[in-house]
Amino acid sequence: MTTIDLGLPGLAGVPTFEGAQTAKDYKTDQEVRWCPGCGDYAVLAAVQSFLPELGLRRENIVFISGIGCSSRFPYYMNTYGMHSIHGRAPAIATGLATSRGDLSVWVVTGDGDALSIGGNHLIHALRRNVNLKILLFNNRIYGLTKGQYSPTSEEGKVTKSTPMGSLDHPFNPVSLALGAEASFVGRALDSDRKQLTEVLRAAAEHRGSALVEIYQNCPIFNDGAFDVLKDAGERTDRIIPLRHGEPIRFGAEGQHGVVRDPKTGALRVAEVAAVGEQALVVHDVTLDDPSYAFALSRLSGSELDHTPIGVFRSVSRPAYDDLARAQVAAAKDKPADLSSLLRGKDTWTVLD
Amino acid sequence: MTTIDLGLPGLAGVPTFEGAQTAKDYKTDQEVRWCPGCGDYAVLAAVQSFLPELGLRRENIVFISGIGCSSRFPYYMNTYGMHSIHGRAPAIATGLATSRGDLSVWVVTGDGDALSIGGNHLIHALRRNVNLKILLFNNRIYGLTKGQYSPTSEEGKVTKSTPMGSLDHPFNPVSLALGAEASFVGRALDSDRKQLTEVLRAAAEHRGSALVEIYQNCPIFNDGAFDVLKDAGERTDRIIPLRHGEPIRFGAEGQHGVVRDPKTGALRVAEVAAVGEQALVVHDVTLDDPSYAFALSRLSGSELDHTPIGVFRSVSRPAYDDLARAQVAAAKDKPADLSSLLRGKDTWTVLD
Amino acid sequence: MSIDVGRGTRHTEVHKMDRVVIRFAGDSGDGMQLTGDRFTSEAAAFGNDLATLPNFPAEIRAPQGTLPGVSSFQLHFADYDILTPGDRPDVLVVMNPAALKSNITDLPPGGTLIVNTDEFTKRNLTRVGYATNPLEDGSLASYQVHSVAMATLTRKALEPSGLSKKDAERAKNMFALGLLSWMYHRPTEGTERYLREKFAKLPAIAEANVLAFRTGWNYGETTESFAVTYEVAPAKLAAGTYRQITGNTALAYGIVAAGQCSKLPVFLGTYPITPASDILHELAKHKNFGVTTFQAEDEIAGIGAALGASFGGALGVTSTSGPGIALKSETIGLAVMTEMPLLVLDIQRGGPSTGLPTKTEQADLLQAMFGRNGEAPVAIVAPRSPADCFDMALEATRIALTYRTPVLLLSDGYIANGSEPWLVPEVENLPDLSVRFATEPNATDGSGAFWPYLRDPETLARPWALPGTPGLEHRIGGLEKAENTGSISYDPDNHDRMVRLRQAKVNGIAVADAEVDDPSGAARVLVLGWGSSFGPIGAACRRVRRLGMDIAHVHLRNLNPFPKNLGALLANYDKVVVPEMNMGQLALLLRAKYLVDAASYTKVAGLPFKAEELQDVFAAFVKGLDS
Amino acid sequence: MSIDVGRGTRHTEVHKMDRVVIRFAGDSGDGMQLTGDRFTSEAAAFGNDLATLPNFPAEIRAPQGTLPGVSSFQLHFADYDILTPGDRPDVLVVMNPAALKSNITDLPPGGTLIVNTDEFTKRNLTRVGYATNPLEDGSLASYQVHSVAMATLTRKALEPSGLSKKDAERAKNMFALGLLSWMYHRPTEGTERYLREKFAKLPAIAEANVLAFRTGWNYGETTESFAVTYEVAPAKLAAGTYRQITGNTALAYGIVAAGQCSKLPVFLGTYPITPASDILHELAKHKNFGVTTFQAEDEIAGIGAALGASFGGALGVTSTSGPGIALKSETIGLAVMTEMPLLVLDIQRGGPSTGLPTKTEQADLLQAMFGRNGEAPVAIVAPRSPADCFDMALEATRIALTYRTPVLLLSDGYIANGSEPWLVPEVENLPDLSVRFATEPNATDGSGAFWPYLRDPETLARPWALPGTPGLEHRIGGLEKAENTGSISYDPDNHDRMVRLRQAKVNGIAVADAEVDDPSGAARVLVLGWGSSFGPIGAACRRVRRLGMDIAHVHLRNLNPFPKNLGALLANYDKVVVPEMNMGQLALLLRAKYLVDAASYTKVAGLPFKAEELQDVFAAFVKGLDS
Ligand SMILES: Cc1ncc(C[n+]2csc(CCOP(=O)(O)OP(=O)(O)O)c2C)c(N)n1
Ligand SMILES: Cc1ncc(C[n+]2csc(CCOP(=O)(O)OP(=O)(O)O)c2C)c(N)n1
Ligand code: SF4
Ligand code: SF4
Ligand SMILES: [Mg+2]
Ligand SMILES: [Mg+2]
Repeated sequence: MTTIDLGLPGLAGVPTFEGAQTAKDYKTDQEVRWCPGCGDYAVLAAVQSFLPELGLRRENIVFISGIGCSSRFPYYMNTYGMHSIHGRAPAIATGLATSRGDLSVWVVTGDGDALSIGGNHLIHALRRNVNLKILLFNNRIYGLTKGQYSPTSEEGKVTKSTPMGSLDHPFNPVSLALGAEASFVGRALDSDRKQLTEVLRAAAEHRGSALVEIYQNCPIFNDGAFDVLKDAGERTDRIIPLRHGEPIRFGAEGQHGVVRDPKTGALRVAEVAAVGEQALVVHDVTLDDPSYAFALSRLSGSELDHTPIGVFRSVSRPAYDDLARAQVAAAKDKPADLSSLLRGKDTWTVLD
Repeated sequence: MTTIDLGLPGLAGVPTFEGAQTAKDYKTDQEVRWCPGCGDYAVLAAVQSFLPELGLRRENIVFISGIGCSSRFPYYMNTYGMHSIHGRAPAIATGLATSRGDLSVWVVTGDGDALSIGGNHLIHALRRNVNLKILLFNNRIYGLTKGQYSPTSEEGKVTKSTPMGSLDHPFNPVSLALGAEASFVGRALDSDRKQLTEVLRAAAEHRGSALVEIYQNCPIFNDGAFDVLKDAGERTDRIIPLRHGEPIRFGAEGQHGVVRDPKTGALRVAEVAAVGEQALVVHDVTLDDPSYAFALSRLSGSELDHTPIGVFRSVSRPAYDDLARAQVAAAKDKPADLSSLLRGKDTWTVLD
Repeated sequence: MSIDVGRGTRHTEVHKMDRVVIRFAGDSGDGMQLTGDRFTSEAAAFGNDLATLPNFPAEIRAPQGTLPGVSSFQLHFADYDILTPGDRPDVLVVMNPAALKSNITDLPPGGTLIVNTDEFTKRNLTRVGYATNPLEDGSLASYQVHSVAMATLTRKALEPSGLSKKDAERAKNMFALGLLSWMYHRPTEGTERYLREKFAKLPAIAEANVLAFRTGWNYGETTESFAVTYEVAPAKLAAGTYRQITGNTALAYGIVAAGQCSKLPVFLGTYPITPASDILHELAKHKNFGVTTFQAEDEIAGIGAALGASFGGALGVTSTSGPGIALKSETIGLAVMTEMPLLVLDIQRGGPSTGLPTKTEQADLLQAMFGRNGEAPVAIVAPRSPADCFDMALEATRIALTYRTPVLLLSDGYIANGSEPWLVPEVENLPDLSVRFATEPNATDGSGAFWPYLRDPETLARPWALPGTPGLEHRIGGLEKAENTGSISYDPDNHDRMVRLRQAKVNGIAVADAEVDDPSGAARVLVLGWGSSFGPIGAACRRVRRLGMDIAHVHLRNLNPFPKNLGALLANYDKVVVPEMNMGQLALLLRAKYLVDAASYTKVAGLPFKAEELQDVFAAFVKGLDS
Repeated sequence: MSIDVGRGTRHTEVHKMDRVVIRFAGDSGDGMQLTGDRFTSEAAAFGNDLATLPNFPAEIRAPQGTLPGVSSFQLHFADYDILTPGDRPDVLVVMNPAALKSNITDLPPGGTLIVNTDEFTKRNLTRVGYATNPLEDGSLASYQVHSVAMATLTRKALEPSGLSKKDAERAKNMFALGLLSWMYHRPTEGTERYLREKFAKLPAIAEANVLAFRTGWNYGETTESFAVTYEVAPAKLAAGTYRQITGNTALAYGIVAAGQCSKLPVFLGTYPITPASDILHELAKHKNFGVTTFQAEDEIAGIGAALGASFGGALGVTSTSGPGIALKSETIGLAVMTEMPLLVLDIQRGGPSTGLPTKTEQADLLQAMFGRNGEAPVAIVAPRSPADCFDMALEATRIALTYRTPVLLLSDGYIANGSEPWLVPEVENLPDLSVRFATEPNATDGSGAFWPYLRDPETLARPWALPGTPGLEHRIGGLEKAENTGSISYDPDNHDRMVRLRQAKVNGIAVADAEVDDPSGAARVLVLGWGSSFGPIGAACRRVRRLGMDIAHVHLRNLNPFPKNLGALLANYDKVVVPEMNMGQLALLLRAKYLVDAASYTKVAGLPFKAEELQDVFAAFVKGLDS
C-alpha cells in the first residue's frame, strides 16, 4: 500500500507501515519539559495520536524545529528530528525534503521563530511550495526567553521589553502566508483536539507547503491570550468554523454569517436573519486566486473578535522538491561519464 | 514653511529649503556606472528632478541602499547616503529614521536585495510602518552578480544558475507587501517618467512605510522583461492605470475595465461594452481592509498580461518611529536624574 | 500583630565567622532566585561584602521535581572584601529531593544541610532515582542535617489567612529565608518592606509572605533544633555609598551614563537572547534618559538599526549572546569599513551553537577578534566583575566615540547574573565623553569639499558628520574607500594603505597600563586572566600567598589593543599562567604576539572556576619553578 | 573563401623565447576576457605551460571608456613549468586610452605595446585625464609601440558581410587575437572552431568573428610593421592528457567527483556572490551526476539546506565569499555541534565588508578558524592553484565524511578565475570515499538503543544514521549533548568533556606531512605559505636560487589541523618567513602554536604577489642571516 492509495498525495513517495501503530510508538523516553498547563502539551498529544492514522513508517518521518519552547517538540517525537537554529528550520527542512523524496518532513516553529527571525525562510518556503508541513505555535509571546512581545502580539502590549507598551503593528500570519503565495493555509486551536486533528490531516494530505497556525496558550507569559475563543459564553460568537463547500455561518444557532461587501469586496460578519441565507459566502478552499482566502483572513485582527478556524486555502501547485528531483531525474538521461566531464573538449597530450 | 504646509504629512518634521533647487543640486560628481541603457538611469533622473519639488533641505535627506546594481543609487545623490549590506537597508534605515525625526529617509533596493536576502527586514519595516520610502527596482534578475534568477523571475527561467529553468514560483511584491500589512503600496515603470513621479510624490506624501515597486529593465541580463508594457501596440491593452476615485478602465478607447466576480470576490478584466460601465470597480486607495488592494494585485501574475500601475493602497496608520519618539518624549516627564538611578532604592553607606 | 523578629530572645550560641557561603536550591517554581536575592539584600544592607552565583535551567519551567528543573542561588558574604561567590556552600538549603541530589556533592563534609522534608515523598524520590530516602538511610551522616517540614509549617501558619493550600505553600521559600535570616542575624525590615511593595496590589499575598518569613524566623528562634547562630560582621570596605548590583544592570546603567556623559541619545537595537535580554529590559525602563530601545526582528536588524542610529548621531548599541554575535558579524564589518562608533555587548554563554544558554563561558574572544571576513580589527574590552560592567561600558564608549570604531564588550553569564556591592560613583566624577561632530568642509586641497575619510592625525579617527549638516553631504558604505576623500576605490595601493590604517587606528587606541597585583614583589609566576575569572583567580592568589608562596596577578580589561606595558610585564616573570573558561584563547593571542610560553589552564564546564581548584594549579606552578 | 592563416609566408625574424607574458586590456565591453581565454586555449593546445590572471571591475559594465571600466587578462606561457601569470607583461595590448592609462606603468621599458588607435580621440583622451595624445607626445618613447587602427581595419574587412558598423567593430578583439596569434605562432584552428560553435545560432556573427580573427592574423603577416615573431616551444611537462582549467571549474569538478567517489548525491545550497557564483553555475550543469543545486534566499538558507541534505545522507555543500561566511557561521556552529559532514567553500575576496569583490585576498583564515561562538573547531584546507582545487575538494570531502565535521575550503579570487594546465586524472585512480552509514543499534549498555554520539575510537567520529533507517530514530540539535547517548545535557563535566572531544577529533584528523622544496638541502631560511601564493612564492624561490642562494619552501594545504611534521620542520630553519595577502594570519597561528619567531611579509592590495617583489624579500632574509 502506498500513501497515494491512502488518499494522501501530500505524502506520495513516503513508505507506509503495514502493522498497527499507536500514539505510544511516537513517544520518546525524554521527559516533556514544558511548563504545567502549556498549550504545547495538547498539540503534542494531538500529533502523537494523529500520526499513527497516517500509516507511515515512523522512521521516514522527520521533525525539524527552530528554537523556542515549541521547538523542543522533536525531542518528544520518536521519529528522526533536529532541533536546529532560531528561525532556520524551514531552510534546513527544504534541503532535507528536496534531497529525500521518501520522507515526510514537518517543521515545528513559534511565532517568534517563524515570523520574527525566521520570516524570510518561511515566506520563501511557502512561495516555493516545498513539501513541508509547518506547524506554527502562536502564543503571541516569546516564551523561551521569558516574555518579550512577538510579531503577533497585539499593539500596546506591556512586556519586559516594552514597559510602556509595544508599538509594532502585528502580522496576521494567515494574510502574510497568502501574500507569500502559500498553497495551503489553516488555523487551529490548541484546546480543540478534534478540529486541530482535522486541519493537521488536511495539511498532511496536501502536496506542497502547508502552514498551520495553532493558537497556543502560554500560561506563564501570556496566559489566556485565546481565552475568548475558549470561553463557553463567547466562543460561539467569535469562532467561525470553515467548512469547504458550505455557507459560512456560526453562532450558537448559526445566527451569524459572513457576507461580501459588494462595494469593496471585503468580507464582514452579518446576522443571517438580516441578510438572508443566500447572501452568505460559500467557503471554497480551492480557488486559485487567493483574494478570497485573503479577505477571509482579514475578518480577525489581533483582537480575535471574529476568528475563522479551519482550512483557508488548499490549492494544487507543483512542489519545489518534486520539480527539483524531476530535473535531476531528467538530467540522468545524459550519461554521467566522469572521465569525459573532466577531460572536457580541449585537451592535449604530452608524451613521455 | 514646514512640510505640513507643503501638504506633505509624510515629511513632517523635515526642515524645508526656502530657495530654489534644481535637479543639478541633487547630482554628485561621481560618474554613473550602470550599463548603457540600464533602466536605473531613468529612475535616477526622475528622482533627481522630482526631489527639488519637495522643497526639503537636501542635507536632511538620506538614501540608504543594500547591495546590487540599483543599490549604487546613493553614490549619485548629493544627499547623505549609505551603501550598506545586501538586504539590510530597511533595518539600518529603521534605526536612522527612528532616532532622527528630522530626516527624510529613502531606501533603494533591488528584487534580490529586498525580496531574497532582505525579505524579512522588508516585511517587518512594512508592518511597523516605519516612515521610509522604499524604492524596489524590480528587474527580475540579479544584475550585479551577473544574471541569476531572482524571487520575481518567472517560473522556468533559464539563467546561469538554472540551466534547465528555474523552479520557484515568484513573489508578487505588491501581494507580499499587502500581506505584510503595508499601509502604502505603489507600482511604476522606469520608462514612464510622469507616472513614476506621480507615484513617488504620493509615497513622499504618505506618513509611514511606502513601498514603490519599479519595473526596471536590465538590458544586459534580462533585456526586454517589461517590453510588453512599453510596446506601443500592446501597452494600452496591458497597463491598467489606477486613479483614486475613478472606475478602473483601460485600453486605447477605455474599452476594458475591471469588475468583481460576485462569487469569489476576485477581480478580473472585462469588456466595458459587455458588462456596462456601472459594473466597473471604482478604485479606492483608502480602504482600511487591504482585501481590495490585494485582489487588485492578483490581476497580474509574472506574465504581465494585465498590470495595474499606480497607487494600490494608501491608508493612514501610526508610524513606528513617531510612536517611538513619542514614548521617549513622554518618558521625559520623569526627570532624568542619573545619580538617583545609579543609587536605586537599596543603598548602604560605609563610613571612614 | 507584632512579632519582634529583629532580635533573638532564646539564648543560642553565637559563632563569629568571617565568611559564609549559603546555597538555596529547589525547583524552578520554588522561588529560589528571589530567596537568594533577598538574602543578598539583607547581607548587603548589613554591610557585608558579598558575591552571588545564580544557576538556573534553560527551560522556563522544567517539569516540577525533576533534576533538570533544579534552580539554585549561591551567595558568599563576609566581613572583608571577597572576590567570588564561593566554591562550595557551608550551608545548603534544599527544597526537594531533586535539589538534594544535584547539589549535595558540593557540600563539604561537616557542612550544614537544611531540608524541606515535605517533598520527600516516595514518588518524588523515585522520580530522581533515589531508591531509599536519604534522610533516613544514613547516607547524609557526614553532614549536619536539619529536617524541617517547611511547607507544612508555612501552610499551618497561614491557615487563618484563608489562602488556598497551594497558595499558602508557595510561600515556603519565605519560611526558608526567615529561618536563615535568624541563623545569620540578618536585618529583616528590608525584606518585609520589599514584600509589601512587590505585592502592593495583592495585600493578602503580601501579608502571607511576610507571615511565612516571620514564621521561619520564629521557627529558628523557638525550636531547639538550631543550637548555634552565626554572626558575620560588616566588611571594612572603602567609604562611600554602596548598592548591590548585577552585571547586566551595571552594564545597562553604564550605557545610560555613557549617553549622559557623551550628551548623545542612546539607541539600543537588539533581539532577545539569554543571558543578554535583561540589558534590553533594563534600558527599556530609562527612556527618560533619552534612551530608545528597539526590539528588532533578529540580531542582524538589531545591529543594523543601531548602526543606522549611529549614522544619525546617536550612541548606537547592540546586545547579544551566543550565536547572536555570528549573525552580527557582517554588520560589524560594515561598521569597521564605515568607521562608525558602535557598541556591541556580548554576554558570553556556553557554546558552541545553542550550547548551554544559561551557563557561563569565555569562548567568544577569538570570534570577537577575528570573526569577520577580511582584515576587520575592532576594539575589545571585558569587565571583570558585575560592578565593573559599569566602568567598562564607559570605557567602551570612550573608545568607540574617540576612535570611531565598533567596540566589542565581552561580559558573560556569570558576571551578568551575579551580583556584588558597588560603590556608587558620584555623577560629577564620571568622564566627559562629549563628541565634536564635523561642521565644516575639511578638504586639504582647497576644493572646499568635505572629505569623510580625512583622519585626525592623533587618533586616526575620521570625522563624524551628521545628516542635517549642510555642505557635508557624503556617502559611505562597505566598498573600499579612497584615503581622505572616501570615494570608492579599487586602487591596489590604496587598499593596502587603508587596511593598514584601520589596523593602526585600533592598535593605537590609548588604554590604561596593566596593573600587577604582586604584594611581595617577589613573584616569579604571573597569572594572567581576563573577564569574569577575576574573582576566582584573585581569591586563589590570596590563598597561594597565604600558603607562603609568591604569585602575581594581572587581569586584562582591554583585550584589543593590549595595554602597552604588557609585553615588558610578561618578560618580568619566569612563568605565565593563563586560566580561561575556554580552550586557551587569550593564551593563543599572547603566545602569538609576545612569543611567551604562556601555559593555559582551561576548564569549559559552564561554571566559574573554583578558587580551590585554581589554588592547586597556581601552587603547582610556583613549586614547579622552585624545584 | 580560404585564407591559409596557419602558416606564415612572409619572412620575418623568429625569436625563440622560453616564456612570454601578454596582457590584453580594454573596456569591459571589449571582450578582453574572451580574447585572453582564447589565446590561453591556443597556448594550451600548443603544449605550453601557462598561468592566467583575469582582472575586471566590480561593476557589470562601468561607463564605457572610463578607468573603472577597464578589464584586463594577463597570461604567461612558457616552454617549462611556470608558477605564476607573470609579474609584468612583455606585451601589452590596449584597446583604448583608459586601458593604456591604467596598465602602462606595469610594462617594463623596452616592452611591446600594441595600441588600437581608433579609440584615441580627443574626447576619450580627456575623459581619462590625458591632456595630450600619448601616442604622439613622446611619452611612450621607451616602449616598442605598434599603432594599429583595429576597429577600422575590422570594420573594413567586414564590410561585405553586411553587418552594421557597430556590430562589425565589436569583432575588433578577434582582430587583436589574430594579430597576437600570428606573432606567437599559435595554432588557430581551435579558435575558429570555438567561434563557430559559440555563435552556432548566429552564423553571420560567427563568420564575422572568424574573418576578423583572420584579418588580424593577416595584418601581422602582410604589413611590415612587425619585423619579428616569437616562438615559445611546448613545455616538457609530465606525460599525460592535459586541459586548461580555472580554479572554480576545478572545484566544481572536484565536488562532482567527490559525489561519485563517495557514492553520495551532492546537494549544493548556496546564494550567488562574486567570485563564488561560478561554482553554482558549473554544478547546475551536472545534475546527471546526481547533483542538486539550490539557489536559496540567502547564505543562511543555503548552508541550512545543505546541512538538511547532509542529515538526509547527501554530501552537503555550500559556497560563498566575503561577508557570506559571516552569515553562515551560526550554521557552521550547528554542524560542529551535530557533528555532520558539510563542505563550506569560501572563495576569499578583498575585505573587510563588501570590500573589493572582484579582487583577491587571503584574509579569511582566522575567521575560518575562530568565527563562531564557543569552542567550535572545524577542519580547514586550502588549494594552492587552480588545478589543485580539484584535489582539495576531494581532500575536504574525505575529512568531512571520515570525521563527520564541517570542512572549510579556502580558495580565493586569484585561484578561482585564474587558470592553468591540468593533468586530467584517471577516474580509476580517484580515491574511494564511500561511507558506512549506521544500520544497527549500537548502545554498549545492552539496552538495544541507538546512541548517536557513540564515537569511533579511532576517528572519534559519531555514527551517521539516515532518516528512513528503522530503529535508529534519534534527535540532534544545537544544545550540548551527553556523551554517547546524545541526550540534552547540562552537566558541567559532560560539557567540558564534549568540548575537548570535539577539539580532539579535529586535532586528530590524519593529514599528509608537509613537503619541503629545498633542492640544495642547505637552506637556512624557510618560506612558508598557503593558498594561492604558491605560484609567486615558488617562482620567487627559484629566482633566489638562481642568484646562488639557498632557500626552502613549504606550502600548506591543510591549515587545521596542521601536518604533524610541521613543528619539527620549522625547527630545522634559522628563519621562517610567511608571505601572506593579509596582515599575518597564518603567521599568528604558527607563532602561537610553535612559538617560532616567524616573520610576516604582508601585502593586502587585492592582487597576487609578484615574484619579483618576493624575490627581493626572500633574498634580503637570506643575506640577513649570512651577514
Ligand atoms: C540566533 C538566536 N537569537 C535569539 C535566540 C533566543 N531565542 C530563543 S527562542 C526565542 C523566541 C521564542 O519565541 P517563539 O518562537 O514565539 O517560541 P515560544 O518560546 O514562544 O514557543 C528567542 C528570541 C536564539 N536562541 N538564537
Ligand atoms: C551577503 C551577501 N550575499 C551576496 C552578495 C552578492 N550579491 C550582491 S547584489 C546581489 C543580488 C543583486 O540583485 P538585485 O537585488 O535584484 O539587484 P540588481 O543588481 O538586479 O539591481 C547579490 C546576490 C553580497 N554582496 N552580499
Ligand atoms: S513559557 Fe509558555 S510557551 Fe514556554 S513552556 Fe512555559 S507555558 Fe509553554
Ligand atoms: S547589469 Fe543590468 S541592472 Fe545592472 S547596471 Fe547593467 S543593465 Fe543595469
Ligand atoms: Mg511564541
Ligand atoms: Mg534585480
